[in-house]
Amino acid sequence: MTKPAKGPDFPPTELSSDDLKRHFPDKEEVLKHYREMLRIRRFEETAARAYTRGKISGFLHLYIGQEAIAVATAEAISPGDRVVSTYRTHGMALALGSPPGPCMAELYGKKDGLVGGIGGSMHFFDRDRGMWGGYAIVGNHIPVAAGHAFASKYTGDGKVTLCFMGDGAVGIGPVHEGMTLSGLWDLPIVFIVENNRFSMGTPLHRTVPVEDITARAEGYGFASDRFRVTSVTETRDRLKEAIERARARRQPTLIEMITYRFRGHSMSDPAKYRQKDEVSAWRKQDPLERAIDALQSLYNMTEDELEAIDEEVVSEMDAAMRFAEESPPPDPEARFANIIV
Amino acid sequence: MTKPAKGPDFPPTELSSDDLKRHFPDKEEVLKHYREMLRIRRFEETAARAYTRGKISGFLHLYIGQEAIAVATAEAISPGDRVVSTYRTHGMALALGSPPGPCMAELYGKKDGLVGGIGGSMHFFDRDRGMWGGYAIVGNHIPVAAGHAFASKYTGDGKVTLCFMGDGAVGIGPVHEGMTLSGLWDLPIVFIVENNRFSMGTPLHRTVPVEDITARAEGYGFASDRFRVTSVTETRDRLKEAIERARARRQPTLIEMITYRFRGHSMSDPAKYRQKDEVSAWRKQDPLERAIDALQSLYNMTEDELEAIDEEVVSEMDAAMRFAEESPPPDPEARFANIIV
Amino acid sequence: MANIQIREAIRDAMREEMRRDERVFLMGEEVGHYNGAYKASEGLLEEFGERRVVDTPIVETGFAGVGIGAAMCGLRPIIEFMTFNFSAVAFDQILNNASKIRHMTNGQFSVPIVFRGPNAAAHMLGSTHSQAFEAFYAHIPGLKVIAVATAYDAKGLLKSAIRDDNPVIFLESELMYSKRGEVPEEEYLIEIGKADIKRPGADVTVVTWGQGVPVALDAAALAEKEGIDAEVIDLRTLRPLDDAAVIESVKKTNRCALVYHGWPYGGVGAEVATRVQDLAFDWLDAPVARACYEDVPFAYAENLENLSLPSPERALAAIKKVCYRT
Amino acid sequence: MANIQIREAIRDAMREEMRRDERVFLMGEEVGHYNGAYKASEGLLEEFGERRVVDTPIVETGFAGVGIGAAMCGLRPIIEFMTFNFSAVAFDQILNNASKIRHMTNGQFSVPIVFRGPNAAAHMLGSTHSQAFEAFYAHIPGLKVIAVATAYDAKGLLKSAIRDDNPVIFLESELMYSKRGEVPEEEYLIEIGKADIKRPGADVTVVTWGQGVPVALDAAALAEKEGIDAEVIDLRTLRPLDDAAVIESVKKTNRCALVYHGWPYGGVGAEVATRVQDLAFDWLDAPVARACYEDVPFAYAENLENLSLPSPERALAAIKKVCYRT
Ligand SMILES: Cc1ncc(C[n+]2csc(CCOP(=O)(O)OP(=O)(O)O)c2C)c(N)n1
Ligand SMILES: Cc1ncc(C[n+]2csc(CCOP(=O)(O)OP(=O)(O)O)c2C)c(N)n1
Ligand SMILES: [Mg+2]
Ligand SMILES: [Mg+2]
Repeated sequence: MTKPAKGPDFPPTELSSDDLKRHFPDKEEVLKHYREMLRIRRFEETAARAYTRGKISGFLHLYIGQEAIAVATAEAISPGDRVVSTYRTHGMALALGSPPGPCMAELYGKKDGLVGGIGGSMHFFDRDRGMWGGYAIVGNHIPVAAGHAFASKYTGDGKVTLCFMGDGAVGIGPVHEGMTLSGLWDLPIVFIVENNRFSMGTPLHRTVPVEDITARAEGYGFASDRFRVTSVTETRDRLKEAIERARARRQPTLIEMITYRFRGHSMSDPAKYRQKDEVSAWRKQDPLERAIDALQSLYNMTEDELEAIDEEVVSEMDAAMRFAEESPPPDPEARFANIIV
Repeated sequence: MTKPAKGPDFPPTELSSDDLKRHFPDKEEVLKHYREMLRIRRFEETAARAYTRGKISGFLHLYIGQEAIAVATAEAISPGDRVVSTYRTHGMALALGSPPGPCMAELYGKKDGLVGGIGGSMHFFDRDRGMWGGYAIVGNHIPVAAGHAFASKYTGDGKVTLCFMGDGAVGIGPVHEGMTLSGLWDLPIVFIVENNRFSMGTPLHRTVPVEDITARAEGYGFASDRFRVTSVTETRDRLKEAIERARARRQPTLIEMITYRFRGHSMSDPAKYRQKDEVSAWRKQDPLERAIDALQSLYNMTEDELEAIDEEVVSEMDAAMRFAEESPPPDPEARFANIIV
Repeated sequence: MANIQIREAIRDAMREEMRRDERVFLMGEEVGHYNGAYKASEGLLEEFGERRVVDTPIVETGFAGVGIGAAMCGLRPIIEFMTFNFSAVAFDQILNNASKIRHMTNGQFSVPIVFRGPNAAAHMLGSTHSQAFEAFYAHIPGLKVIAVATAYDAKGLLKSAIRDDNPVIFLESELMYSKRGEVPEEEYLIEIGKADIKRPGADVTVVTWGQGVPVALDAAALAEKEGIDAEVIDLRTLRPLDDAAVIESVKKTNRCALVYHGWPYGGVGAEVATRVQDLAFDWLDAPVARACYEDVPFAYAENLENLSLPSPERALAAIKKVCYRT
Repeated sequence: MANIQIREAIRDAMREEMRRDERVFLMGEEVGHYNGAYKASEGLLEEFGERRVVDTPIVETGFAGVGIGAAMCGLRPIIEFMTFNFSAVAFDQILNNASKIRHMTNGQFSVPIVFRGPNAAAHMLGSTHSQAFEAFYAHIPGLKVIAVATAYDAKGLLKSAIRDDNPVIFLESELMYSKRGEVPEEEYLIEIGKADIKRPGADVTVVTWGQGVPVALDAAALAEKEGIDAEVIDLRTLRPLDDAAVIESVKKTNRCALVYHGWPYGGVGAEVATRVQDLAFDWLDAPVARACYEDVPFAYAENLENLSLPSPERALAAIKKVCYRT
């Protein structure tokens, strides 16, 4: 019933030293990106351990491997811009500045959680920092995001909405409708497909008729862009271009970012559907590891120096976990606080 | 909020005599097509009169102006192929061979109606003649039609499904999902957009971001075709190509047929949103009128000869009306006959 | 007092609120240039322009979602479904976004939005175009659900709905758009959540709403001829349900019949019956009876449609049944 | 007898029917290569291949519609929703196509299809992933709706559902997939539309279904300690509703409590209560009471979720209430 695998259009490749220089042109910047990506990764690993120990329940979808996208987004947007995403959003929240303590406490279902323990992992929201969700029905946030962009056009607030989705979402109807309206009404919005090659256990070639997801941009009157995520710097710059296009000319862009998740779909998925060598090939493409390469080979940083940063980050996440452990459960009345009964 | 009208890509034009020859190359064929188109038109006019006289109720969507498409479809398909369409389907049913009597009786809500008076105008079905609906929720028949094509692939029955929709349907989610699956699974299906430039009172430029609807074919891995409907002959031949592609190679095609409806959206719509000169410009493009031109100018048929055919057709439709008038209402038990209670 | 049609009452409510509050806008199919499929938005495009009266393509999930997203930004959208039948393709937006966002964001966002349009069977529109949606929406916590049957109620409740900070499902009626009624010249609001006694009576409580109201009133008139004095309560708001008003009446009449447009299984009718048997158990002299749709999809044919609809006669039968009169 | 998990019972039912009838196929997200998100289709791809065990992209409207279209051609699709929460995006296909096509085509077509998957709250999945859908589907004429709570019922009813010529909504439970039960080695079918007494008793009738069943049985055990002998009736089929079985029991016990997973307003619970007060009016010694979800969307936090769920303790309270015991 399905087409044979064509194999990825963007196979993971080793970076040449020229590539490395282009992707990591400035030490301070790389260092900052490295640290931010590492914060997300260590947060996720901490959460994974807490999940294994039964401290976190429900679904837990980790962002490990895709961190560069969130970090790039945080740098690319302007204050007041809105980021809307899926259930795989801890990384985005952290990058946008949500403190790890409340993020972890949310996973624990505690009162001091980012959304009071009500939302859980799949529904991170942090309005003031630009984190506008946190949606768990595949694709149903696309019209909502278009609505944010509509509001910007309506009020003239000059803001741009960035709407993220997985490669698995592009076939579903609400995505098509949200994109249709965005194109028709010239909304200030950027759509980003985080193409990590899988939706749960299903590889791309069994979910899309044409592997180039941007092939559909033309039908919506969108600009488009498509690249493999290698560094925060490049990702940010390409995002910025699209954001600028949305802000200045109200032309939406569809960006397909080829990336990879190194863990299973969620904590309950052993990811047996992937070969070890596939995963290790993509590890070579891991933007975090590549940032380390750059810091070592281009900027002569030592293992010890990097280790010191890592320790700082780890202790930040340990503190986040303690914060979560110590936070009380939500008050019983919380279940009626934001709903008419 | 909306884009300025670009105006139709396919403005109605006068046919050159070369065009006329190309479109109407064979007298017998033109005569047959003329008659079939006329049957539909006279049926619709008869129904419109009955509606005005209160004999028909509910919604009544006429096909006047688009008849060539139905007639071409009936000629292009093979026995067992399936035609799935919208609520504007009397024309398709008649072209496929449903007798006018039961069709009219259906509009009257009578027992001898095509679907026993249960379906009404919007839900014509005539399974054995290849008329597989008759759907009135915009776009929700596209996945169903893909399901028919799926069944053909599953059983290897060698049949092709033709799925029609209006220009107003192309933005809705189910269309996208049905097309996605058709492209992904290589289903033997042809999608035809009958682009009559309006969805109810809304012109095309306010419903689609890009006026070329086939621009989206690439994203689904479809072949595509796009043309203004001028004659049954050309329409049939281009349809046949797509049907062949579906049958032999299981590649779906998206065809956009530029056409025009001369009446309002339904009987309750006075169509005030159109200028008289727009309508009269399109009248020049009316395939039925053009067939008359051809019969007269290329094949020297006289007014009287044509008139005689018309009279035959009119009396066929009068008989259909009498059949409908005389048919009894459905038995009261009919409301429980095909439903578990 | 002005004597206006329900469609005018709805139009006036929208117009007044749009004049009053720049954040209010109307969006839907044919609401602008066409002035509404049922002309409920006549003249609004002319007054407010394309920015605030927005014609959409046929993408109910799309524009319902756009409304929700805009509401989260502080706007106050009115989303028109050409009929509620077409809300089925937007069901997930209502169930999983509109109703839940305030709760699941712990109050970071609210969704002040109104979804409105005609509901329930009109005349010979067949099975897919004749459905009553309150059973689906009233089930969902986080929504308010309103159904109106008079110009007065339509205007006062729609204005309240537009000002409400919660998502509101506002059910109108194609069959009743032209019905006229008295409406004050000056501004007024009707509180959401309050039922209204449309006909006082002593012998039996008839609970109804939306398109059921004229049926119930006609049935009450028939009942009167048979010496039964029916009290007709129009719920007006279906969620939250004004059970206090119903119970008070039942405690007086000791009998209750439901008359409404909608399928029998579950829904608002069953909820009212369940609350009545619970909260007025010791007062009830007969089981609560229902007169509603037959448990089938509608057929197109007029005779079949009529048989499946709750007619005044079928409503009268329910009234007589609970009065043990045959 | 074999002692198997509910997920195995479901898998076995599908396997046996697929072996028996070439027209039966399974379609849904992750049903094939992944063996099912909850492993209910383990091994089926291996046995039947990609033609009959079809992995889909995330397009519920698309594949629900494909199933309907294929069923119209004579095939007998089993459509798995990964959970019923995701059926909301396919709602229109179920409401307007699956349930109506046989009726609106005057019987030219039938739609023998099963939509199955887990329903209702599991554990800490938050507001969008914890919903019970029977209130929506049982309202719709043209559908059959089944909810199962044991391996025996799951297998026997799923096989009947697959052979039924009507569209069937088949509700399973993520929380109960691993629950074991005895199942005959030889083939058997269970008739659709028949409730089952899961625990006979004399003092009160407890009506339940799906995930409510273990709650009701636990509550009955608690009630027993307090000297109340509860009869637990598992509806199993929600539409058509076996009200005869319920009424027979209520006429014996004179009391009725409902224990189920689902929001309170309307739905199956209210329908059962309405029929009981109607058909057993003179036998009822107390109003029918409900123990179900609180009328809010679920919060993620464990303590809040527990408070909103129908626990055996809350079910016991409802039982005691109808027994006038406090
Ligand atoms: C409408 C709907 N169907 C199914 C699901 C279950 N589901 C959750 S995530 C997921 C896979 C999504 O894959 P993708 O979009 O590629 O995102 P990724 O997980 O790779 O980030 C599925 C099937 C859902 N949440 N919503
Ligand atoms: C989901 C849905 N929304 C709205 C409608 C109401 N409606 C019926 S036909 C129509 C216009 C369709 O236009 P188009 O697709 O171009 O077909 P045409 O009428 O021109 O043949 C609309 C809005 C509907 N039937 N279904
Ligand atoms: Mg993915
Ligand atoms: Mg059109």
